[in-house]
Amino acid sequence: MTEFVSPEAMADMIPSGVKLGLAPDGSGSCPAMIRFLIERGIRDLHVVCAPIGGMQVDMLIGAGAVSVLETSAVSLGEAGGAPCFGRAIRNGEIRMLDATCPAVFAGLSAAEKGVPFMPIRGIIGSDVLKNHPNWKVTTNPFDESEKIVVVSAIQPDITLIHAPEADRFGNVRLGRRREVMLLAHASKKTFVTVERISETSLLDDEKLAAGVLPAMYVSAVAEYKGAAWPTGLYAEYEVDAGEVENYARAARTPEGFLAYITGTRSAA
Amino acid sequence: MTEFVSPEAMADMIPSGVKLGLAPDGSGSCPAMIRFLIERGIRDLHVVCAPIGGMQVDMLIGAGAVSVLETSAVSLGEAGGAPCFGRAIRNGEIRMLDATCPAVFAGLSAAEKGVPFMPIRGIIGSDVLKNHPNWKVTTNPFDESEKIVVVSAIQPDITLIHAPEADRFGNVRLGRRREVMLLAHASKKTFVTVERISETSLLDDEKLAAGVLPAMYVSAVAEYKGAAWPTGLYAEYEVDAGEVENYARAARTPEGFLAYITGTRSAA
Amino acid sequence: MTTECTNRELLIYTISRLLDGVEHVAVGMSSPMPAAGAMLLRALNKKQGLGDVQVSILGSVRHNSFTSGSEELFDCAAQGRIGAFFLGGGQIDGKGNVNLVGAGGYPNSPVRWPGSYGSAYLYFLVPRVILFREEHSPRVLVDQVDFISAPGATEDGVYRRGGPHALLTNAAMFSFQRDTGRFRLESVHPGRSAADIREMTGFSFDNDRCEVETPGPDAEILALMRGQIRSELAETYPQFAASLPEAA
Amino acid sequence: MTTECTNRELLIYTISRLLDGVEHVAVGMSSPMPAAGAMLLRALNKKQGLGDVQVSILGSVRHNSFTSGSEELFDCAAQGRIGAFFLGGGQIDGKGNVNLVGAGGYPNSPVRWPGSYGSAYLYFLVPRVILFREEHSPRVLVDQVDFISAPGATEDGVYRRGGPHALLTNAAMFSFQRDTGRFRLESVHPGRSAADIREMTGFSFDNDRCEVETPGPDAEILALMRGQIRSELAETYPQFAASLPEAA
Repeated sequence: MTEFVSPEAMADMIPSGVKLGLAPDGSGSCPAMIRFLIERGIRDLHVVCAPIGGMQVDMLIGAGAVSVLETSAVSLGEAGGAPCFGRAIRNGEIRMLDATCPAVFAGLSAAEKGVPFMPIRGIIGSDVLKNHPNWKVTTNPFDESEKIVVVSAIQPDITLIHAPEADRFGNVRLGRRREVMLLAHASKKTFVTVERISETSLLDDEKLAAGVLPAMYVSAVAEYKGAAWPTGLYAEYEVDAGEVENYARAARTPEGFLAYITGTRSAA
Repeated sequence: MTEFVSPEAMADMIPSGVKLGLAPDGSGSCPAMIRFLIERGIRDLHVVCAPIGGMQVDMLIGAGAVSVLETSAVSLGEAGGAPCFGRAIRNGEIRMLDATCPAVFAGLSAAEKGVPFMPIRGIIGSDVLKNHPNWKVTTNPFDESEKIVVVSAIQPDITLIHAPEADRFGNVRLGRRREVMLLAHASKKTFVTVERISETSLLDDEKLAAGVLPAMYVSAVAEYKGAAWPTGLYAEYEVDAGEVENYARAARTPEGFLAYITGTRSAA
Repeated sequence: MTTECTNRELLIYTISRLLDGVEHVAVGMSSPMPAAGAMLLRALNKKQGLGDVQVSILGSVRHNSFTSGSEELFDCAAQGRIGAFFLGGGQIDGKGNVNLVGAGGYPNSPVRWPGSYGSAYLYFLVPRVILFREEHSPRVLVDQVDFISAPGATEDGVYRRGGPHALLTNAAMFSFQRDTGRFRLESVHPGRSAADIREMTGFSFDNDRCEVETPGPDAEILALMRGQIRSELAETYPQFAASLPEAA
Repeated sequence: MTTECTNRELLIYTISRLLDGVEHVAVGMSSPMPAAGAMLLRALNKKQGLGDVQVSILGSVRHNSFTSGSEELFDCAAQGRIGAFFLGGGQIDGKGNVNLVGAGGYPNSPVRWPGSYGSAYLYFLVPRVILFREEHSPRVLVDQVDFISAPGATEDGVYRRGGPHALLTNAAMFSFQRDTGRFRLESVHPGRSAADIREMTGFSFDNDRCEVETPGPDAEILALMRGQIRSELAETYPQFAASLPEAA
């Protein structure tokens, strides 16, 4: 069921126009694959960040690949604001669906559980609510005096993540990054690049199993060591802060961004 | 924050009248603690099974300790029907809240997420729905033509479970039995008996962490080897099928139940 | 050509036929025959170079890849990742309603069964639900169940993509016709007649003079069942596997 | 007796005072001062034999016991297991509204910040939210935010058990009065006057002639900060810890 492919072949499997789920920088982000998508001229993506975006999202925006962005924040962390994101917002180049982290999770949970919506507390009175087309205020069916927000399900067509390890059967170890598990459960297809491939089943080890995404959710796996560089991979390697700063500096102008994206060494 | 106590002291911390969350037989059940509760004459429990009950629930019912039972099923598995449960139903001795497994999980998820209700597909047209006081049919706020069930939150006062291992800090390893994690997240307090206590933190091992219930949910831990006997403990020891059959036979009559519960060896 | 087989083997083979084309079969706890049927489908598909079949056996560690607790089965079904599931029932009626709760009144049922489990949900969300109950009698196959754990049909305006696909007993096999909400007798097991089935069934059904005999496995398939499937089963259901005929 | 301390130390000490009585403090990513304040509270409680304080630092592996992904913080807050949290803000207004999105229009904000993160939610569910922003200027502390990421007050009929508790800047400390929905100046940091604060603040507030000076730590607490807290911080924020004064 799970295909084993090269990173390049995986990039070819992600067409323009899809709703693309991405993990936060450092918790399953895969900038190396984002480069491949950009090289292939991918366009018109609806990007869903679970629940925030960083360098990989900024790169996609800078390349003009994003038409809709659904996220609770985009930031380069210590390296400051995301330059292509800020520019695209100012110039009205992307349609922004500003969210709040737990509402993104609620929308993904709705897709995970196959229901059309989820209720969530808070949010009422914010401009986030006023501007979000997929959220509504309703009443608690068990207490008509309580107003409560409902968010509609978020189901990415494809989720693209990087993880420490997969096995030959297509099971993928995510560890305690359960938000990535949620994202995969919620998505129609999940593509995973990994640092390494285990020949024995990750499910055979009871200690590991709770952090393993089963193969039935995993459409394809590609071995791609270091593909989370420079954003880092939880419990494997740290962010390369200097490189993210290089990016932040370069991307201040469209020309600088272009030079960075075509010039810098990739993870390969 | 987590207290370390003896099993007997833990039993003393569970008063009559509470809403008590229990795991299924073999996935976190703790019949040895149930014996202590019965010895102490506990009464008037509202038992929530997550999502089904077995021998430990049947024992509580047989002892007259249960006033309300919220579950999707009660069964002794291979050993057949639960005799005290069947008798109590016939005699109208317990108030039964018949549920369906995913609706119990939806109610616990609502408590976990701090919302008053959760929507769930299916169920409409069943007598389970007609007879359940805490479920309602409402409309999908995003599509008024769709009817959908909402279930109200289920928040146990105390959850009592058995697990393979805790550490000195109160973290508890549950492994892939995530329904037990959900139950603990949803409950006000969780009491855990364990096979063994680790002197090093279970959270230090990234491979284990995804299956660990953090100490902040764990009010008390008691070391109690074999406390899941005879129902078994997932990935540790199997059900003692012969003993469950002994129980099933004995519990066919109230007298037999009484003889069993006062006579048989306990796990200790 | 049909070779002689036991009634259990006929049922297992029939289950595999009812699962034809399904990619992921979920099997409940203590359900060795459905598990065997699913394993047979998997083996046959492999032999014929068809797509992989995933079999998830609840309660098994080895044949169960779920890692998110027992709620994952239900989420997975809602996501459309499960093609077929099995339901039994203390009572099953002619409209496809299933009763797993009790007979003779509610809530203080004189006859009480364990409860509805996930039926009220999975019956709506799993495309192909196979009703499997070996006992074929008017006591089980009733005109109207005493309690509806899961309804066979649903009013408009309620999301439903799944439901009853077939009813298999130790005497016959019925299909369920969603348009009319009725069962249709598709075949009668060897040694029974349509008249027997009418007498043994507490509800009326279509094609009640059916003369088709339920086909059994050919020699090659029977050899597969008595060899590979029997060994695979033994891992999860050792007693049941031991009760099946062994390859010569 | 107050000993001489740096402005940062004053802020850290003030944060610890604002957290008094809280059992579980959650601290966002890249928030070394709130983390330091929470660690100080934990150390002081321990010294005084008071209850344990749990400090969860998001983004830290060591000081973060969550095991269910980043949604667990939000669930945990909803369950009432988190007593205090910190919010910054590109703009904060006199009604306690917080803007983390952008200034000068929406959606095409000329000045765009990262986004609302969890603020629109946590502000309702965490009892004590401390607004912490070092810059104290009319640019940040505005009369009316351009975009409400999270509102300071809420209409009836909406569940809310949390909200703004205090606003701390590098010049002053305000409490938030939920009944009137306004800030009240509680103390002015050494070297500033109430008149300064009025001028530096873009919104009107109560007690605007306040003469209380923000108290600093005594010698014992300062020693604790410069020793134990500094080392604890160094694990997660090595650069920040290095910038703090060291024990003599």
